[in-house]
Amino acid sequence: MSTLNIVNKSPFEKRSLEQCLKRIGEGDSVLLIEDASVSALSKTAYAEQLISASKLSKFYVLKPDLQARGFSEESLLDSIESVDYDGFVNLVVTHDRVHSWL
Amino acid sequence: MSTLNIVNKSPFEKRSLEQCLKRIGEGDSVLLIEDASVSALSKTAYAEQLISASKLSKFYVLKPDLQARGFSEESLLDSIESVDYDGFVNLVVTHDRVHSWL
Amino acid sequence: MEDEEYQGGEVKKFLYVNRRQPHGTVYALESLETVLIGAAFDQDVSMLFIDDGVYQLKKEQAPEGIEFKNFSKTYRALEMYDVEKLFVERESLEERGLAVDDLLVDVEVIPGSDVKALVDQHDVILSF
Amino acid sequence: MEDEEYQGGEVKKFLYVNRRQPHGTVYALESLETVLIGAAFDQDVSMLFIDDGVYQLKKEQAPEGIEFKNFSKTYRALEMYDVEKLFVERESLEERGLAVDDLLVDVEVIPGSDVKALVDQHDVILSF
Amino acid sequence: MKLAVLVNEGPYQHQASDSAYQFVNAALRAGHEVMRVFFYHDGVNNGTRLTTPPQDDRHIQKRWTALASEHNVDLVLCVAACQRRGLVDEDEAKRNGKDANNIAEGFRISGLGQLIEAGVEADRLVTFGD
Amino acid sequence: MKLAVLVNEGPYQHQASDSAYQFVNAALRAGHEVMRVFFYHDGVNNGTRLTTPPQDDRHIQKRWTALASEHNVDLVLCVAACQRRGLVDEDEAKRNGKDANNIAEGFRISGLGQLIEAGVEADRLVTFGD
Repeated sequence: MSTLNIVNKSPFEKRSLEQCLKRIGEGDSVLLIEDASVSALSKTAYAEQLISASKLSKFYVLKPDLQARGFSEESLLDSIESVDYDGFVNLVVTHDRVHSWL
Repeated sequence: MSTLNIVNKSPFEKRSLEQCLKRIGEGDSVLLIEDASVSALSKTAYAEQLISASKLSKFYVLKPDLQARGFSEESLLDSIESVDYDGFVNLVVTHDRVHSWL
Repeated sequence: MEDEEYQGGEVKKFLYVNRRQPHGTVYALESLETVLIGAAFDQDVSMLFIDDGVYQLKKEQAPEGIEFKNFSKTYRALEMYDVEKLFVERESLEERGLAVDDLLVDVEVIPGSDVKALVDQHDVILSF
Repeated sequence: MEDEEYQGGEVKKFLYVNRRQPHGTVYALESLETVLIGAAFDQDVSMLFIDDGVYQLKKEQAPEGIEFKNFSKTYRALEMYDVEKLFVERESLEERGLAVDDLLVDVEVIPGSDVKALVDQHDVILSF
Repeated sequence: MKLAVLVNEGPYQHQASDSAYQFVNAALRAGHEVMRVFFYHDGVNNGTRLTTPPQDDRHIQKRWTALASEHNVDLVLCVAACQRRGLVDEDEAKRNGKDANNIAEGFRISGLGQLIEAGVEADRLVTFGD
Repeated sequence: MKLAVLVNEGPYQHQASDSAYQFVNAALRAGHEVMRVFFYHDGVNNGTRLTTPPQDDRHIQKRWTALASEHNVDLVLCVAACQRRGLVDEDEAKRNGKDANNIAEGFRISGLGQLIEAGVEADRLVTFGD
């Protein structure tokens, strides 16, 4: 029974990412979209938190949102996989439910 | 030259209160309205932060917003003054400018 | 449109996740509306209150001063619509200095570590 | 409505405070629009980028994949409209792992401790 | 697979409506069925035909309308949210004594039951908002 | 004192429009002049006459309209924001080829210059938003 969690806000602006991370566990996935895409970057103050969380759960970032903000896949944390919208759809289909942390 | 800073979001939801507190100083005031009104309460996890910030700046909370959320003035931190909308207007008039942290 | 009824017969487990304060945004009010419709459609309905969502259940809400409707009494009426599974996260209460005595209705308080299991038991998650 | 001009003669110091990412919300784009109108009205215009606002100035924005307009080149054009005072907070860059080389335009980097003084020098604060 | 989508924000102010549109497009491309897009809260503002966005920008309403006609996607605006925000079709105009309507082609106004139904009948429900 | 107010959010979804209204009311009560309320971004959605909120709830648009007529407050909707969101008066309908308009009494559509002017002429500008 796995859940795809979607987070769309910057960790610098809102606490929704940390609130999500507190409540998920093994087998869960997190997809970072829109303003949350910057949390996937390797050089921000939140990188450590993401690295430690990605030991338990799988993290994805939506590439078009990352590119819109001027970042390429080279700037990503190693533990995070980038997907396009087709990959987004695939994640929805391969998890049992979707939980958006708005 | 004093500034009235207005914060309207819960510190549990958004970082706008802490982002405001980092950039203000002596002579500045902060008015807590809408969802930010709960930051004026004495028993939350953010009380310490407010107590320490109120040594430098003056804090106000909008009473009707507090009451709407089920709290009375007895639940407030000692260092915070509660005002109604007339008091809100008075704060705007007695400061040199207004800065809303949206 | 008023007296909708769902004829499909299928029943799913809906979890309504409430994470915002009442009044500051419309979501708390809308969550209640959707919960009542979900119950009228004979779906299995649970409500989870975490983060600022726990403020929705605070006693003594008095929004007259901002000219808002006091919809908080609706939480007391949920039982009549067979909405009886209300879960509140303990840590969310504690961070806010709230106790069960501060709440309008009887709820089941669960530790944060049980939230994942609760989510996993449901088919559809609606976020408010 | 296109060719407005302000006849009042009075000049005030406007500070545009930009605290959000581009694209996720419309505010960054709207801030630019207002800045250009403010400049056309011969007002004294400064822009401050703090918190996520520093992302607005990131080089190499490519919003084609989400079908958004790439308005980031407008920051380069600000100079032509005599909007030359762009301030960026050092701590906001650092937290995000960004350096001045990552930015589209020349800016003045100021420490967070100088933000209050900057705000105090202005008559009107517009938040985006 | 059968998918349903919930949109909680209006056009242009937040990215939510754009993200939902791109997602629905990709889902259709992959051969999935998108049985319904339910517009709730400020999301109902996607359904007005009275917008005139700048010519060099995307036309969010027209994109949704095209999707509805090309792929038979059911675009539903929540009636209660419409009443609070001024989204009106002919029936609603008559019912509430309004002298104009503003709904765009391809959208219809209906009750929250349509959201519950989408939750029951779709295999997955994906929510986009602020 | 001369005050101006900026409203960045639409009615009902966020408290912003309510807070702005209560503030303006209190300012007028105290004898101040409120020279203008400028509605920007989703704030323009306050100015549609097509809303029908529940009878036991506040009618946000009618409250603004009453304020305009009783206290001569200038309610201005940003034209570019209106075009993106579908707020239309007779002139805009003609200009953009729209078959209906939805603006409420007491509101007028104008440019961003009106916001700058408010900033210059008012002694204080107060912003309400999300």
